[in-house]
Amino acid sequence: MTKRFWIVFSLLIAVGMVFIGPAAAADQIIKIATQSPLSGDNSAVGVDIKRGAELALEQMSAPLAKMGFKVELAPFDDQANPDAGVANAKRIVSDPAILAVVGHYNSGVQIPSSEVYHTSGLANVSPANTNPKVTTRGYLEVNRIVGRDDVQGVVGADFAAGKKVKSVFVVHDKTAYGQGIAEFFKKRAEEKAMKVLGFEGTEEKANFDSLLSPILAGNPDLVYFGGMYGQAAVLFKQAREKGYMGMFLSDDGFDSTDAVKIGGQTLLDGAGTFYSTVSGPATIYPGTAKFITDFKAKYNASPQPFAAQGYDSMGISLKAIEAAAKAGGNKLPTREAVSKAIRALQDYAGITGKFTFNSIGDPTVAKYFVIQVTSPDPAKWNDNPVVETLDIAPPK
Amino acid sequence: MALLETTNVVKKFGGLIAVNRVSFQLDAGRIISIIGPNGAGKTTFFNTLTGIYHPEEGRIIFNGKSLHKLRPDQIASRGISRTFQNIRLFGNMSVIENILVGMHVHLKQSPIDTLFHLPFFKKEEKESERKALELMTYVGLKGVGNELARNLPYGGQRRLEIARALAAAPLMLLLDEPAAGMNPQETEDIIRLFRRIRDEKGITILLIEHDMRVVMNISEWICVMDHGEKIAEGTPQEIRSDSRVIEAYLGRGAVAGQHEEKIA
Amino acid sequence: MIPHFFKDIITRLEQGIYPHIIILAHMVLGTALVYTSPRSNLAFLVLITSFFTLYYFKTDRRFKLIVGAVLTLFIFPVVGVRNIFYLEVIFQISVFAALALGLNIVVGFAGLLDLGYVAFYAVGAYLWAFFGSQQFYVLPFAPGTQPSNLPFLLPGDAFYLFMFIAILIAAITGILLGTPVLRLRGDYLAIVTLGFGEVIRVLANNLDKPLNFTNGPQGITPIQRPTMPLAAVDGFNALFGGLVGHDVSPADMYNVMFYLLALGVIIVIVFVTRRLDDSKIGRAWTAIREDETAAIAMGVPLVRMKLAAFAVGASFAGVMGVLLAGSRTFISPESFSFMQSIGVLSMVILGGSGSIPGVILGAATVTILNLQVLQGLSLYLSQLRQSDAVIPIINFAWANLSNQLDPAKYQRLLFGLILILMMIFRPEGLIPSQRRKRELAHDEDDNGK
Amino acid sequence: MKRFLKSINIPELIRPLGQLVFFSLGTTIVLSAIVLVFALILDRTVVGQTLFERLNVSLFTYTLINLPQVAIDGLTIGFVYAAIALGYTMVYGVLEFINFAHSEIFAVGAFVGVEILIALDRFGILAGASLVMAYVYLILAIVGGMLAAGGLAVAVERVAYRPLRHASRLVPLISAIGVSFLLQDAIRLVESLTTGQFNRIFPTFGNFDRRVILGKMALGTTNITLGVSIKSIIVIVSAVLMLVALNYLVNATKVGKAIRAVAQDHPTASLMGIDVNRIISLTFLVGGMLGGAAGVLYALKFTRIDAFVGFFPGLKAFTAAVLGGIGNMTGALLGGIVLGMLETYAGSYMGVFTMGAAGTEYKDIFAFSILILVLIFRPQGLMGANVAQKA
Repeated sequence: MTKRFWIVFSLLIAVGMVFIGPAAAADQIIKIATQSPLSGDNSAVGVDIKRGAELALEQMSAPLAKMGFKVELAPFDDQANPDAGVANAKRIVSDPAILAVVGHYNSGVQIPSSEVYHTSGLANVSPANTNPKVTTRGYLEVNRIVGRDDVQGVVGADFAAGKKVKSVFVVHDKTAYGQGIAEFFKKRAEEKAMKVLGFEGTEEKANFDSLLSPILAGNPDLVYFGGMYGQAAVLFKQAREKGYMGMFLSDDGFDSTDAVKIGGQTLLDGAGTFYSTVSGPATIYPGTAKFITDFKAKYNASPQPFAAQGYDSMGISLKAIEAAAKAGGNKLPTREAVSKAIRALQDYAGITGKFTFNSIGDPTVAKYFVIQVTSPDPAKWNDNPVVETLDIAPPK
Repeated sequence: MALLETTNVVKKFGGLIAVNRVSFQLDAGRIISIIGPNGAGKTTFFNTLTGIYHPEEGRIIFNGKSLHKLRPDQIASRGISRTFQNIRLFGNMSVIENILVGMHVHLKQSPIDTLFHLPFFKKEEKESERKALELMTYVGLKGVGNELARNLPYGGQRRLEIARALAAAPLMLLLDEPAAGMNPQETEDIIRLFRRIRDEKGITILLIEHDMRVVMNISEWICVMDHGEKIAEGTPQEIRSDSRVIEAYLGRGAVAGQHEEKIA
Repeated sequence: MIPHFFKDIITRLEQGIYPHIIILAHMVLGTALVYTSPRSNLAFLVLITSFFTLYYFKTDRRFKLIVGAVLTLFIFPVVGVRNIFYLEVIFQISVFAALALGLNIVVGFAGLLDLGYVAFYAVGAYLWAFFGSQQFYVLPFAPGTQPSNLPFLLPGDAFYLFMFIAILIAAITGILLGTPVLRLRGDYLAIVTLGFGEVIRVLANNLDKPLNFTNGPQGITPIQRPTMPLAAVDGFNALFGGLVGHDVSPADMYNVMFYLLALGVIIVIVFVTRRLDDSKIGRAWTAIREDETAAIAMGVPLVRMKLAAFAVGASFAGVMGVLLAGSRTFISPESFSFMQSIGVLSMVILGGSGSIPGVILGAATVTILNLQVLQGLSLYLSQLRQSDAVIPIINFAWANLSNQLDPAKYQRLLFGLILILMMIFRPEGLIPSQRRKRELAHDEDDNGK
Repeated sequence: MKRFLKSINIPELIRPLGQLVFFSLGTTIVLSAIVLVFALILDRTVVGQTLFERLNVSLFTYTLINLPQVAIDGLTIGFVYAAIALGYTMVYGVLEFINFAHSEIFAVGAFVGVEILIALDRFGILAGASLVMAYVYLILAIVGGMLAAGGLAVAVERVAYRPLRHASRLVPLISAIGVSFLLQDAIRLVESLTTGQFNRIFPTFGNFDRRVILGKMALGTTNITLGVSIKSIIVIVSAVLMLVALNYLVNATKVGKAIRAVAQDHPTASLMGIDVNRIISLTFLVGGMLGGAAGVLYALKFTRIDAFVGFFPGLKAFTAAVLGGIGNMTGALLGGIVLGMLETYAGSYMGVFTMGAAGTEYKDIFAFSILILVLIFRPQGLMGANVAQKA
């Protein structure tokens, strides 16, 4: 029975193959891959990174089309999981038509995946990865258009110092991202002579009671959370409910409308809630008015954070491919040429800023923002005011 | 000297006393039966002898050594083998493998021998296979070595269980209702087998049995239990006429003769 | 009658020289298809299913060995370097096959449901991750704050040594974890091992303070690979360069090397498993699985035998952990979640617990489903979403399909379905285990057959 | 009326209440004493000094002043565990089978309850609801969650467990693990297709978030308030009601008698004219309903739920059931309270006592260690299981 099943199965596949025949290899196709979490916890942001890239591809591939190339998007779902990211990466590099990857939301996924891009010489422009290690490995292929955790943590601590914060309790979510940022925050806070009353990591998503008791006992001026909104907002809400009235500060993982859906009014009480981010609301950037209209027209929704960065990352990739193709006499450029072309771009005018990359792929100047939560209405999340904007060069 | 000697063995389950101060002696080379109505504690007593349960009180001395706190496998390696009331073969293993498992305690092959199939391993496997086939012939199972145990007919399974128990080369064999569910012809055969085991291999046999024909036919000594206690002991003739036994076993007003055929 | 007609053909095909021809034809067809359309999942499926024809058709042993060797040692590497993704699929199949074979000893042979098996995989992975990286010098630093340019603790070639050390360490971990819990009843044991698995993962996540052993959630990177002799790359290029079509870089060659290492480990595992199965130890395990009470009454030392199963199973996972750390050069606690354990379990259950070919088939099927079928579907759906296609009749535009409907993300559904359906309809698995038939020569003679 | 009252067995109603008070008090006292002893010992050491430098208060005072709040928090989460644990214990008591999928049944209850409230919220009903109506809606959500979870539990039993009832012990367990995984993704699939979202958030309405202040205490330079939020009170009260009702059902009604009979011995029960399959379905229904209610309460207390929300609480509740003695209802209660308390005490004080080397992140390990220790040293649990292993 089983044996016959296998025979029939194999035969069927073989016959099917003969009918389908080898797929015609279309030359002159250029694909640009995106990798971001399209499903799961972080999918709201991940999907909009893809959408931003998609929109850019539609709007800016005309020059390449003129040269006779068909440009396509190849979206991949890294599931916010390193294993999935690496498996996708191998798939991506195995497709010679793919010349660049826009991608990754989670640094924990980007770092192992980009090892694969690196070994295959495939260019990667990251719209959102803030972990220092993304670029400090010094790979030619890996670039990002946002700031770094080691700066963002510092921005947070400096902001707190400016608010005359004397004592702080630091919590993180035990992920590469959250813990990384929290460590830098803590280091800077200590330098700024703040009293760090505690430094705790937790995977807990619901019951923060036991974490809160030392916080309440220490009654710090500020509670800092390094990690994502899903935990941060629940923690902040529970802290308020238990009578903590100090200030909350978090990072760009907090930047989601769900944060205020969870926290509601409690985020506005007491000394308020702030978060630092490398990606301001789309409205804050000079060139984004058109982007927002186009985005709303196409997807019938407001862009989530990092959508504009997705747009710019794609724009940079397209521009570099175009440059490389021109340099090679309108022929399909090699991956290496594309990687080099990205580094060679000077003052690329994106919607979120002008980008020039330094020798390790960091933008020469990155913007950092501190935003205050001012409305309990999720619909008004993007109207939260920016209370501080900083242009900082990456650390040496 | 007695091969097995228990002194005041007590086994409780919560408030229930399943075996109550049972003292009992068994000389080597005899065939002895334990009888008693359902729930009298016979199987529990067996289980305390084989280490499945540890008695709360009392001593069990086997072959001159205490079995106190020993695990079942340690007791098995001391020379007590058993069969089960409901046949417990390794159903998905072949007949011969069932018997080979019975030899486990006597096999000396080390993992190194096993991994590299060193000469010792090959010799031992060959030897134990030969012994297993001998045992199969001995209990009357021939030519079914590669059958799965669960595919054997009922009688064959009973025989295989006995062969498996014999494979450990025990000093004493505990048989828990070995004739249950057999027809008269099979019962006859199996009684003959027990006698042979005792006579030819010199193995002491202790059995629990409900079938009075078997008990009276084979036993040289009978021990009667009721409500966890030993109420009588003696030769088959003595037991047959013991009034306490008749009362416990057959209930008041019963006439022994009517029930002799099959008492359950 | 048509069925009769088919039956005739099939019987004929199973005899004489036909099996050889079918096997070779399948293999050549698969290779040709993959070669001409190197990006087709289906073509790859044809190639990889040639293993099943190889397994199912009766031919002599030598023929099978040679064809198997040609497939694994020649065709797969060549096809793999032409399309690195295939190599990844084959590598993952090998890794999971090895893990499944290890778990198979515990679940399939000894009948102990271990839901935390991935813990031993983690032990192996972190073992090499610690000694084969800069982590030793990072001990006093909080994660992410260490200075750059730290030296590596051990040279990359210590990797091979650690494959053996991992066997030992993982086995010891297995014994340490097993000793207190193996007395427990089966269902309790399952839950406790689940707990152990989580404990190991949480420890990996938290042992970044007071001393930074694991670098916590950031994971350890870079981890060293053993040095690749240049001769290997040159040799490969000289031999297969023409077939591959382009020169192979050392990076690609690493993939081939890790695949071959995994293959080697699998061969050792199969060898060890089969030898153990046909011995006192294997019989004791099966006896325990069949009936614990009877086994112990027959003198099988229950706890010691269960510990042995645990240790052997664990050691296989340990080796694969080292291999994973070496090939990925990055290790973080996320890779060792409960879901991984269940994934490996579902491979064992699907293939047939206790059956070596079954378990390998299970690993291959689940991995292919995961990596190719589910992801292929996801890609296909996302293409549909980008297109203007509309489902006729109900007039549903694919573009409106929720982004969340992404088959690649529904591995749990897959594992869950496999476990439930197999338990209800075919608990013995696709290829049920079979006890070895002994050649009982003189038994048959006695019987006069 | 009088006859109705007479038919209620008052002692059976009250007995669990007494046990509750006894267990809660006992656990609090024992754990508090242990923590205080630790604090006294460590106060003289570097641990006490470090704390003094940071907060200007001695370790002992710190511990003492935090204690009441910790006890209240521990009790709250303890009752949540107890309510989930009852589902495990009921099924185990009757079938000797660990219903691994109970955690997902709990999650389904939570999702259905929250979806009902979100739907009400979308129509603007919640925002303007009076206090009384807010409670009515909450009860509606709980009932909805109970019905969905109960129905699901029965369906799961029918499809995935009943065909395997006579197989070996591990077979239905593996099937149950499969169901658990399947349901996690099924919830996700349904949620993502219908709402496009992965998290669901319990809408803010009523006065559930308010906190009743019980007292204020000075701790060094700051003031610590002792209080309990209204939703915690709701959780505790509902859990207690569920326990009392279940206890009554099992110990003082005819159906309960049938359940107990089936638990004792299936064949005999069926000989006595009890429809065993129906009783088993009923057991799953009741267990599932309890799980569903616990799910909605969990969402109320902790606001945010996702498809994997059941896993950890489920595992903890199972631990609680084992800790108390699985199969034993009072045991589940005790186990839940003890586990919740232990976990909260450990989480709250371990960080301080170890100077941050091992803080709340080891909370889960703590729970698992308890599970492992109990299973090894006292597999029958604290109260002793009422089911002996069938040899």
